[in-house]
Amino acid sequence: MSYLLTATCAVPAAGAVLTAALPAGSTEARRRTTKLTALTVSAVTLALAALAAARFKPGGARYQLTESYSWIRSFGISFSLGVDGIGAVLVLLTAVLVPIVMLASWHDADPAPAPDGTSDSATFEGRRRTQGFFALILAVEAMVIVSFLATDVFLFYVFFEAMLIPMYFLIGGFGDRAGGPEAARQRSYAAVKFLLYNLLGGLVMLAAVIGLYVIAQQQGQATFDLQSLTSAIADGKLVIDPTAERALFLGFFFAFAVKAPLWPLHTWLPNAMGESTAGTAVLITAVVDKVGTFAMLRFCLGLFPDASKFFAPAILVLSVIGIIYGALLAVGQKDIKRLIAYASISHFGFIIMGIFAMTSQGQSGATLYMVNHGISTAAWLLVAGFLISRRGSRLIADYGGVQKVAPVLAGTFLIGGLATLSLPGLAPFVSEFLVLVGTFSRYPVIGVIATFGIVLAALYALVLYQRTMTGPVRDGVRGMADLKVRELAVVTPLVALTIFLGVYPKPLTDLVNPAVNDTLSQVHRTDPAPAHPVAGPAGGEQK
Amino acid sequence: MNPVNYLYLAALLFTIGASGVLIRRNAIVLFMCVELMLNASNLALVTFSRLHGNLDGQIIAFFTMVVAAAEVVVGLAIIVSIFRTRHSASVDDSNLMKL
Amino acid sequence: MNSLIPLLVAAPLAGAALLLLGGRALDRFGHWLGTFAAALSFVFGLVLFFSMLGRSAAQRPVQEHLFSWVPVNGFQADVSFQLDQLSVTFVLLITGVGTLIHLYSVGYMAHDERRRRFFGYLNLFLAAMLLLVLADNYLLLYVGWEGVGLASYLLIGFWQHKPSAATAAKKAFLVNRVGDVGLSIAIMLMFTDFGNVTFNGVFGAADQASKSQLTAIGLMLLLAACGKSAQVPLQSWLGDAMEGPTPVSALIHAATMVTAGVYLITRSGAIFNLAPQAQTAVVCVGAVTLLFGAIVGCAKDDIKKALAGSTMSQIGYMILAAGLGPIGYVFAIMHLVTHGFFKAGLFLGAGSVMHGMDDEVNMRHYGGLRKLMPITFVTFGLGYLAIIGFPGLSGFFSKDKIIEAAFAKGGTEGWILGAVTLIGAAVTAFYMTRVMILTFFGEKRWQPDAEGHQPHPHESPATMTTPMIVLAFGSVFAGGLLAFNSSFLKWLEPITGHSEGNSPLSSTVVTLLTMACMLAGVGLAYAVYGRSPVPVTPPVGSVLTRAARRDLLQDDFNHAVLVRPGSALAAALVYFDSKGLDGFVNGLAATIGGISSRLRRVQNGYVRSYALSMFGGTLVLVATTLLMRSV
Amino acid sequence: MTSTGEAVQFWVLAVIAVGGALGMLLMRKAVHSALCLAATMLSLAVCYLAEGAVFLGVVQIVVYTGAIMMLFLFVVMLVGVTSEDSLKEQLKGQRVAAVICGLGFGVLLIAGIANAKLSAFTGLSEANAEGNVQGLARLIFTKYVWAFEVTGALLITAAVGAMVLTHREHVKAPATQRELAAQRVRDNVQLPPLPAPGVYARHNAVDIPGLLPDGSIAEDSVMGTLRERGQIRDVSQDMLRRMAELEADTADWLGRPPSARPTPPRPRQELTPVPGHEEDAE
Repeated sequence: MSYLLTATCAVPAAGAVLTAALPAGSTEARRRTTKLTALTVSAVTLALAALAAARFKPGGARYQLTESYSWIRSFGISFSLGVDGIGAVLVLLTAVLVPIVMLASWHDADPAPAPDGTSDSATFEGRRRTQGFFALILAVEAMVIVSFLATDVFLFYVFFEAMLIPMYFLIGGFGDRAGGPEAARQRSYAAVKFLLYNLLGGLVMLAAVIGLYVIAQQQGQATFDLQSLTSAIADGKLVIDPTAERALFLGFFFAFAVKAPLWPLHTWLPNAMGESTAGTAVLITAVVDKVGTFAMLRFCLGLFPDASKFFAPAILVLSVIGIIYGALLAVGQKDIKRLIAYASISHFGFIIMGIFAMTSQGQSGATLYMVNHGISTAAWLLVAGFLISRRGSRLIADYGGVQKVAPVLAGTFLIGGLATLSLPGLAPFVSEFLVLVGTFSRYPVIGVIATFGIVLAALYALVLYQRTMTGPVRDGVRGMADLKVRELAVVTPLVALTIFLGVYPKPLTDLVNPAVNDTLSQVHRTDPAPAHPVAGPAGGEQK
Repeated sequence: MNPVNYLYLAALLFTIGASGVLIRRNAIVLFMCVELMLNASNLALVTFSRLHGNLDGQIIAFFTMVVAAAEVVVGLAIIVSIFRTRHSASVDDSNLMKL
Repeated sequence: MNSLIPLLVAAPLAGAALLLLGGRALDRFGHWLGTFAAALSFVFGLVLFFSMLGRSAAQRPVQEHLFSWVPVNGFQADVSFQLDQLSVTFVLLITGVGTLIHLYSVGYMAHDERRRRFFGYLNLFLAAMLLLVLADNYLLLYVGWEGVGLASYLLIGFWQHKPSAATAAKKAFLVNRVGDVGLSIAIMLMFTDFGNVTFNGVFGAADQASKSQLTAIGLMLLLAACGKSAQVPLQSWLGDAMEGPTPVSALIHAATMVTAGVYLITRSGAIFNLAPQAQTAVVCVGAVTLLFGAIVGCAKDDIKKALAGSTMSQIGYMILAAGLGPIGYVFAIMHLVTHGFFKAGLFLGAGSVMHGMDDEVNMRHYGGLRKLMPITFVTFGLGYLAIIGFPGLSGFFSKDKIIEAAFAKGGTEGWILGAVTLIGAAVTAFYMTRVMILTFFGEKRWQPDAEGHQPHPHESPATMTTPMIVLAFGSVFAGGLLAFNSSFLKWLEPITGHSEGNSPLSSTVVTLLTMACMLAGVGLAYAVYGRSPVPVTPPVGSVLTRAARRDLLQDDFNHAVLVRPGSALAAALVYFDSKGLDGFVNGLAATIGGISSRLRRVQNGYVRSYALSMFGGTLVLVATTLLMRSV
Repeated sequence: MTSTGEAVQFWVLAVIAVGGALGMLLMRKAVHSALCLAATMLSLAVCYLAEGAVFLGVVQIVVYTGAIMMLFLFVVMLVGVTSEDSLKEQLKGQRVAAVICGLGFGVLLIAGIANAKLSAFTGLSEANAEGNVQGLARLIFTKYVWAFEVTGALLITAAVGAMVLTHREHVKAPATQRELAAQRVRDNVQLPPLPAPGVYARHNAVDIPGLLPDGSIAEDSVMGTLRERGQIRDVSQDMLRRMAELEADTADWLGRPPSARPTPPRPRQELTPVPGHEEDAE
């Protein structure tokens, strides 16, 4: 048994404690120490995650590098970690994004002058801001990684819920403080909304978790271990009554659908993303929300195969509504960050659609989508954050002609937008197309409707670009600085990854495909066969 | 005599202690009532130990005493510090829990 | 030798990457770097072309597999190229015309501070376009397809400080996106029907599929082609796309990108041949657009927009020919090639005129330029003769063949199509003559610009005139060369197939009819514009003229049917989201809050009161336990 | 069944214990409550001894009665000056509800015990075979060693906690004597030191206030605690009266006319010569 996975989640957790314990940031030098410590910890985490992904053998067992430590023995709860292909890519995504987010948020948590001109560096809260912010980010990273690695349902539940706490403080405690009391009120509203929505989902899931355990216990399978449960279900040792299975499925799914978020449970996302800092917004949409879609794939489908199939059409309809609805609302937004949030809702619709289409293309595509959406939205959002921090306004109408004064910023913003509208050659295209193909091959009508989402995506992405970046230079924009070195260091890896994964996604698909096939076999689904298959080896083998 | 009588005694003392907690307002007396409740339960534990013929009950009673000692130390310290700031030992004066 | 194929794409791609990422250090020589990349690609194309000439027809198509791109169980798409007679034709056209236009842009964009980026975009376009024609599967083709869309977006909006340019760029991309939906769905249909998206795979299995499936695929491909090639009903973007710099209009919106739809339909011939209904749809679209574009072209006073209408119309010809099936594929491509030469030449000429006239685009403000800009006049004139189908020039051979093919379709259909193409030829002659007369003949109608400077027309520098001269040569000789001994027919036939059809008219009759129509058009135009002075302000005109000036109300239609309801829907949904969904949740929260604020009074803050309730609770619990035990 | 001796002992102790408990509940003064509780605890200790829990019985006496109750008394001493409960109940219905709940709870508990099927009485003779203390030790250091260690930690924490809680944070450096003096001048409250207590050589006890020049008492001269308790012994008038009596006696004895006698003390409000001066004069 190796300790690699434990190390991968323990390092950021320990780093969070360490960062929080560092001396208060009353001076620039101390704050710098804090930030560098946090950055180093996240870099070490990235290295560990990369090592784990490298050690993972795509052809081998579904879960590898497994570790298990007894935790609450009387209920069969253990601290079990294991990584499969889907988990591996998502852990990598998290580990890649966190240092980037930190770098992007470098000055977001500095003690800033209050609206009345006084600096808050004198107060205790002001002095510990920097430590708090970076420690919270590391805490989120640790919890998300555990969620991606947990092979114990209860363990997963605990961390799925626990990550709300640091997120709550990140959203509510760190925003644009220049906005005055009204902004603070909005921020606290957003944080509470985020917490309440997700707590509600989590509580419903807790009931389902307990229900699952009770049913399993009655049939002599008193365990929370995912692999034991799924194999028992597959072998017929654990037979859940259809009604109960559906109820349990809904319990799990509700929590994940709130987190993901799926229409109509999405309304917390625009508030949370709009009011928080750009870095936090990236954490929300690119990392934390992915736990929801990931869990649908791993838990909903693995534990409740029949119920998943039963509810799949309904969920597909909701997700396709989400795609169109999110895109239309994005078109109608006046606020840059809210626009991106609604775009994300549309994208989450695609991901969920891919998962519940139950084809290997759809699910591989959905998994890739999680990664690609994370990277590309992070790029878009962070550049938007840089833009907003320069002008101090989130309203689209306050911008115009930025391209003229800050061409690099505009260029990266455009690339982010193009990635969001799934331009072929950039990463999101591969995943979006796979999702569409996968859905279309089983549910043609839904696939076609969803395809029209790409027109709307072009509309909101390009309208945003046009209104902010092109046209005559507006007054507030004149003299705006282009991207600085630190900001370039944030954007460059994201853009490079977006392009690389668009051209050569094979490393990811190789990791993901076996896990997806395993998931599909759990739900007893096979891809629909083509009506008139081409004889001979498929595609591209011709000499 | 049946040793169960000790249990009745314990029950009686416990009830008196509990009522005391509800009725008295002086924090110190209130605290004494809590001690009485603890003592009552100790008596019950010792009696159980005797009924069952093993010493585990006494052990638990022993631990209860230790914990009670710790509790008294901290509790009295709290009372003293509250008295210092509020110049009163009445629990009714500290209703800051109200929103 | 085959390893050169990826280099075809790689050369301009590397050029684009260097130019866009290189920074200001490249400002001084970046334009030459871009031109070099294009030329390099052209040289590679030539090498590959000659090596292909050396092989027998059966061995000419080659494939070059680079790497597996999207491997997911049943769905396999690779980065893999296919070079056959069809694609090499395109490669030569794209890189050849592309190189010339790069050269032209060196002069045209000389005073633009962002010239380096312009060349980066041009190179990016070349790479994407080459990828489009070299892909051996539909998904990779899709990459090129959207890649050219992106390049077109960037180049139309190159002068981003002008809101009109930014809007036009966005519009072009959006309308193309609608077409892309078609291509996406077509690929999905292919995958569900055949489990494969490679050309070889799909075409090989096409004959097993049902007609309805193939028709669906064909219609979706047609939708894609309509978007990219500006065919009705997705034509509205092309006129606005003229906001871009003129070399862009010449390269992308005349010679190459807009013809991608023709390529797509020709390439997918195996599907269309088995889906006659889809073919009918293609022909209808082509025929309608042919007339539509021509009418719009007659009414525009903006020289570039007039040429854009003409492009639309000429591509209508090609689409129509492609829709005719094996009768027309070869001629569609042939017209595409010749059109590439003369239309690019015409646009470059227009650019040269604008260059000399201080970026004036209104033809009513030109006049009498033939003496002042002799090279431009001659090259433009040769292009003009080519497009109207003057005997012996390029357009004559290719357009004549299409008209013949239209008649050869046979039956009523054939007569209708033949008539439409003939009318089209007449209208083409009319509006091109109009452009010619308004620009180069007649008296000077020059207008001072906003600051009151009178324009001083002058001939353009050599970097601009050289490409124009080369293209003029192409306009003159390309058609003859291709038609000579049916060499082009023989060249392409192994790929596209060919059948003669059964024309009710002999080819001589068709040629004579075409000549007559052309002369009628020229004559009418001369009668209207050549014999009397042209008013500087346009007359009100008939209803049709006014409609044509507004692009036959296409924008008004789109605005009324799509844009306005769409934005109303978005606004309504925003309201619904905040007041409906969120309002519901917030209302729930407010209700709970109200209840709790009442319940809160129980919490009086007295610790003894809390203790009492705890004690009461314990009481209840003990009582319940005892009762349960006794039961 | 137990021996009769134990039964007798039980009934005696039970009465004492319940009586003590009720006393604690009903006494108004905290000191009295504490003493009642001590009585209850002592009787419980004897019960433990009778039940064979020798060690616990001793611990009960030493720890509870000896340490904890003393701690209570200390605290009562510290804060208990005003620790008398007023009889007025502020919470509406609290007392009635508490009594009802208490009665109900007691009845329920007793009923519960009465209904319980208690296992046969085993007795501790076997468990205590090697001695009660040894038996307990064996358990504590084997089976319960972890809990034992944890309680150790708990006690330490509690001790530290108590120190922290009662420790007063010095927010700023304590003022020096000079600063205090300066502050006093600024405040202009009491410039010189407070007057010393005590009058005359006979009355220098702390509870006797010094007298002001006008003969009234200087309350400042008595310490605050005594003042608060009202334990000030005002002897000024007393002394004057006795002085006057003495003068009168002397006059009688000398046969002086009444007119030559000194005047008896007037009410305090009026200005009177300072008695000391008179004495000095003599």
